[in-house]
Amino acid sequence: MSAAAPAFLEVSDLRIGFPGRAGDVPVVHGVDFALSAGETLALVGESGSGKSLTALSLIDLLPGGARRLGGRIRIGENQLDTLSSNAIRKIRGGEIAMIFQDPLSALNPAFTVGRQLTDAIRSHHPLSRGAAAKRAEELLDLVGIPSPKARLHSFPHEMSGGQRQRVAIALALASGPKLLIADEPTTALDVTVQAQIMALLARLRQELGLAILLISHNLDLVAEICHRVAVMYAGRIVETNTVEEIFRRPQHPYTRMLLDCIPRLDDRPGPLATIPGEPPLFGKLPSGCPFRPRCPAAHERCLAMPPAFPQEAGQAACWLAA
Amino acid sequence: MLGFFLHRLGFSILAVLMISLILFVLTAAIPESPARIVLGADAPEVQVQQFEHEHGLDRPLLVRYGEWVDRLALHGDFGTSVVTGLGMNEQIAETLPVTLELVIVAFVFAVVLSIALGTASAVFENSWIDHASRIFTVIGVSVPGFWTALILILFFAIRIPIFPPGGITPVSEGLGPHIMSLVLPAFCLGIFYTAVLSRMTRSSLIEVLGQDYIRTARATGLPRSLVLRYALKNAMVPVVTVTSMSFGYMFGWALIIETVFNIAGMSGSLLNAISQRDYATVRAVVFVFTLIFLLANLAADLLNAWLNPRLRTVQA
Amino acid sequence: MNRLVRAFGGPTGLIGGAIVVLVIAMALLAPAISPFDPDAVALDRQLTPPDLLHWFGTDQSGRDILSRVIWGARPSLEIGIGSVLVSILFGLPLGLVAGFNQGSWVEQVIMRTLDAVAAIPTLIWAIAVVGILGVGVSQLGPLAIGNQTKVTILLGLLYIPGLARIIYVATLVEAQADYVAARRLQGVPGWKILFSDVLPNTLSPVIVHATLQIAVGIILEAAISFVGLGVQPPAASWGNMLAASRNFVFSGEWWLSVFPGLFISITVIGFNLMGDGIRDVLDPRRKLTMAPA
Amino acid sequence: MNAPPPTTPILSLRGIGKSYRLRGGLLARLRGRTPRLDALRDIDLEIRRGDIVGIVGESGSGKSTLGRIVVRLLEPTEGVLSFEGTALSEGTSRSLRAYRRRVQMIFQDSGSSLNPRKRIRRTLHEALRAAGVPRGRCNEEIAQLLRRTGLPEGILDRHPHALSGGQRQRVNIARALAMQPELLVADEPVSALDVSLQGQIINLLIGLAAESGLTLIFISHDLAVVRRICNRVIVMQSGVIVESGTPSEVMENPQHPYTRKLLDAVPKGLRESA
Repeated sequence: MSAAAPAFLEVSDLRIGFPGRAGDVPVVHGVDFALSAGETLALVGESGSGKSLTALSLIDLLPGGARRLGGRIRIGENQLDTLSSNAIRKIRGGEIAMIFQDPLSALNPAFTVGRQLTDAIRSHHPLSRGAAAKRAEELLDLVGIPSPKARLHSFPHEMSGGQRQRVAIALALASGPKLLIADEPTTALDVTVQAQIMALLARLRQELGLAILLISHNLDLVAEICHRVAVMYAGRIVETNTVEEIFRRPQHPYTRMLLDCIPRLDDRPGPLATIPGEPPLFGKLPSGCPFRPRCPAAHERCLAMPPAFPQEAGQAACWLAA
Repeated sequence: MLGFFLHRLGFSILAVLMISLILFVLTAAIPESPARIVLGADAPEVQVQQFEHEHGLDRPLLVRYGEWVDRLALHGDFGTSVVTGLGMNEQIAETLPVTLELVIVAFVFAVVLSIALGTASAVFENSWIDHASRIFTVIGVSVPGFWTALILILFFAIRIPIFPPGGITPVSEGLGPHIMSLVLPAFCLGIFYTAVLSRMTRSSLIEVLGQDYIRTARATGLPRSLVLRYALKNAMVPVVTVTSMSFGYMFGWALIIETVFNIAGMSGSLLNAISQRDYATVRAVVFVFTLIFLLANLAADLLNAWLNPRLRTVQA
Repeated sequence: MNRLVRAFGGPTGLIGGAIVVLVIAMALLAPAISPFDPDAVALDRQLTPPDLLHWFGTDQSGRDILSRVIWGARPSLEIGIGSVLVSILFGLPLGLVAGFNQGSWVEQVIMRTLDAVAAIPTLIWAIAVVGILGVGVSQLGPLAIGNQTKVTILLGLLYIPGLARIIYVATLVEAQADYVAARRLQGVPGWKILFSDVLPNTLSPVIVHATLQIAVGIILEAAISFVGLGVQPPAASWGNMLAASRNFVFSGEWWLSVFPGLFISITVIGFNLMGDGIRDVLDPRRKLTMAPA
Repeated sequence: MNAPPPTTPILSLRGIGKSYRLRGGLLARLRGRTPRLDALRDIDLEIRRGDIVGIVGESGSGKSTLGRIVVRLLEPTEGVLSFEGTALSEGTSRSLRAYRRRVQMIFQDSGSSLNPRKRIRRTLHEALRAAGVPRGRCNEEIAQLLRRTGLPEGILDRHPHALSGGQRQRVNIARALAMQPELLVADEPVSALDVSLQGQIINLLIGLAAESGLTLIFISHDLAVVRRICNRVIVMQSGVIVESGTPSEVMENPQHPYTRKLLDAVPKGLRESA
C-alpha cells in the first residue's frame, strides 16, 4: 500500500553521531526509510540501536551533543536539512508531532492540562482563548478521556499513567499533524493500559489518516498496529518488510532470533531462547558485520566485510540472506 | 491549598515560639542583672533587690517570658527598656522604616537583575554573556559588601562626589537627593544577593531546560518565548526559597551597611543597645528581624505552592 | 598537570585551590614572612602611604599593614574553617541519623527542630549573641572561652541546620537504594551499613558545602569584627582592620581599607572557586550531557 | 492449595497484610481522619521447597511489597510468616538477621542495586564475609561465584557503572548466592534489560535453582515468562491474590476476570501458535 501513494516522509542516508575526542563518533550509520499518510512503520531494536536518535532527529530535537552528520530528511514538501530553526519549529507540531516514553515527565507539572493544550493549539492556529479551549476539550474527547471539560483544569500529577499518555497524545495532535512519532509510548505503562494506548493509536491513524512512526523494542507489540517493520541493529536498518513477512519469513538472523526471544503465552515450559553476547557498546563496532559476534551462523565473509544495506523489502543486511 | 497554608502557618508559629524562648533566655538569663547595669556595679545589694522587685525581674524566667509573649501577641507591645527608660515600640517605629526601605530597594534590585542575568546565562549557556555573568557572580559572592561600600565611598563620594558619603537624605528634601543617597548603600547590600540568586537561577533553569516536558514543549512547536515561560515557572521553585531567605538575611547585612554609611536604621538601635547592655532592646530588635525572616519564608512557601501544584497536595 | 586540572574540576577550580593553598601557607608562615611585628607601634611613621619599606603603607599607629594583613589571615581562616568543623561535628550525625531513620519519631524530632533553628537569621543572631555574652573572656565552668572561640562555635552552631539538611537528603536517597537493602539481607547491622555504605556516598555534597561555607564564614567573621564584636584589637584581623580604616576613608587614606578587603575578597574567591570545582568533580549528575537515548 | 503438602512448606504466609498510615495534613489530623493505604490484604500463601513461584500483577498490585515482606525488609502489619514451620514473630534483631541470610533478594537493575563506589570484588567480598566465609577462602569463593554466574574475571576491579546491565544483574545474583540462601526472591530482575538479554538472566536463575535446590519467587509483570519457567503462578491485583494455580491452569483456564483481562492485553504478535 505504501508503494502507490507518494511518501510523506522520506529519510535517506541519515547519519547521527556524538562528538568525541577524535572527531565525531557515529552511532547511526546511514538509515533509509519512507512513510506514507495512513501508514504505520515500526522501528524496532534494542537499546543502543539508534532508533530513538533517528526519531528525535526528525523533529530536530537530538539530545545534548548529538548531531546529524549527514543524510536527507524530506517531510511533505519540505527538505528539513535546508530549513532555518524557525521554519523547523513550524513543522514541529505542525506537520509532525511526537510522544515519549514517560508520560509523567513529558508533561509540564506546573501548568494545567488545559493550559498546555491551548498554548499548543494557539502556537499553530490563530484562535481565541475560548475557541482554543473548546478545541482542547474536543482533543481530550478524541483521545478518550472521560469528562474532558473538567479535566482541562487538572494537573498532570492528578491523573493516572494511561490518562497522562492520552493527554500527551492530545497535545501532539493539537496542531493537526500529519505524522506522529511515538517513541516507546507504552514501555512505562502497565500491560492493560498498553493495550488501550495501542488501540487508541490505531484508531487515530484510521480516523485522522495519520502516518505513524512507532519506535519499540517489542516485535509482538508493533505487530498489532503496524504495516511495515524496520529492524535496527547497531545503528543500521538490517531488514525492512511488511509485518506479515517479517513474522513469516524473517531474513536477517537477528530478526529471527529477536522473534524467538520474546516469550509467548502459548509456549511450553522450559528455558527461554536467547541471543548470546550483548549488543555492541556505543561507538565500538566489531569489524565486518556488526551482528557477527552474536550470530550463530557467522563465517569468514562476515568477519571481512559488512554486508550491504537492504535496498528493498525482503532483503536483509546479511551475507546469508537470500 | 488551605490545608497546606495552615500547615505552614502552624509550623511558623511553633518556630516563633521556640526561637523567642531561646531569645528570651539568652537576653534575660545569661547577662548580668539590668539592675547592676542601671545602678552601677558597686550598688548595694538591697538597692539591686529593690530595683529588681520594682521591675518584676525577680520572678521566675518562664513567668516573665509568658508575660512578654502575652503583651507582644495581644498588644503588639515590646514594653519599655529598663535601662534607657525608652519605649521600644517608638524606637522600632522610628528606625525600622529606614532599614525596611533600604532592604526593599536592594532586594528588588537584586531580584530583577539576578533573574534577568541568570536566565540569559542559562539560555545562552557557554556564550560570552554566560561567561561574563559567571565571573561577575563569583566576584559578587566573594567580595564583602561593606568593603565595596568603603571603596565606593572613597571613589564616588569623596574623590568624585557624585553621591553623598553617608546618611539617607529625607524625602522632604526632594525625591532626587533621597534616591541618590540610597544608590550606594542599596547597591552594596544588593550585589551579593544578585550574585547568589543569579547563580541559583542559572543552574535551576539549565536543569529544567533539560527536562522531558521542555522537550515536549519544543516538540509541540511552542515559540521560544513560551518554552522559556514553561521552563521558568518550574525553575523558580528552588529560587523562590533562596530568595525569601535572602530577604531575611539582607536585614543582617543591612546592619553592617548602615554602619558604613552612618544610616540611622535598626543597626543603630541594636549596636547602641549592645554597648549600653540594654538587652531588652536587643531582644526586641532581634525578634523583629526573626519575625520578618519567618514571614518571608512563609510567603515563599505560598508562592512555591502556586508554582508547583504538587506541593499543594503533598503535605509535610 | 592535566590530572591536577581535572581533580579540581577545571582550570578555575585549580586557581581556587592554588589561592587557598597560598593563603593557608601565608597564615602558617606568618612569623617567617611578615616583614614587621604586626603590633609594633611606630609613632613616627603614622599613616604613610605604600612605599618600598611598607609595601601596603602603615596605619594610624604606624603599624605595617602588610604584616597585619599576613597575621590577620590567621583569625579569619581559623574562624572560617573552625566554624565549619563545629557544624560538621554536630550536623553530620544529626543528618545521618534522621535520614537513616526515615518515618520514625527520631527523624521528626531532629528535622523539625532543625527547621525551626534554620529560621534564625545568622548574622543578626551572631551579632546579638556575642553582644550579650560580651567580647571578653567568658567563663564556662572550668573553661575560659575567648571571643574568637565564641564566634567560631556560634557560627558553627548556626550552620548546623543547613549542613544537616544536606546530609539528611543525601542519606535519605542512599538509604532507600537497593544496595543498602542487600546489605541488610546479609545480616549486617544498621550502624555498620550507615558507616560503611551510606556515609561515604553522602560525603560529596558535604565537602562541597563545607568549602563554600568556609567562604561565607570568612565574610561573616569580617562583618562581626567590623562592628567591633569579633577579633578584638590590637590583634589584627581583616575585619577589624577594615573597621579601623572606616574613619580614614573620608580623609582619603585608601590603603588602610583597600588591602585587608582585597585579601578577604581573594581568599573568599579562592574557596568559592575551589568549592565549585569540587562540585563539578564530585557531582556526577552534571556530567550526564552525553547519554544516547 | 488442594491436598496438604507431604512436607512442611519452606515458607507460609497467613493473613499477611501491610497498611501505611498516610500522613494527612493538620486539618485531617484535627478531624481525626488519618487516611490509610492498604498495600496488601489477607495474603495466604504456602511455598514448597524447590518451587518456582511466579507472582504477576501490574503496578500497585502489591507484588513488590509482598516480595519485601517475604525477605523481611518490610514488616507486615498483620498476619504471620512462618519459615520451615516456625513462625517468625517480631523477633530480636539477631534472629531477624539470621533469617535474612537464608533468604536473599535479586533487585531490578535500577542503578542502585550495587553500591556505585565499591568495586565488584569488594561487593562480593563483603557478602562472603557476611556469610561467614573466612578471609583466606574469599578469593577462591569469588572465583567460583563468577564461574556459576558466567562472569569474566575482568569485571572484579571495575565499578558498577562500567558494567553492562546484563553483567550487573549477574553480579546481583552472585552477591545473593554468596549467602548460600535457601529461598531467593527475584523482583523484576530483567525488566530493565533488553529482550535479547532477558532470557540469559532468567535461564541462569532457573539453572541455579535447579542445581542447588533453591526455592525461587519470581516477581514479574510478564505473564509469558512466568508461564515458561514457573510451576506456580499467583496473580495479584490491588494488594490481594485474585488467582493462583499451575501456569497451565491459570493461563489456559483463567477464573478471575482480572486474569483474563491481563492475558488479553499481552501482545500476541503474528506468529502462528506452536
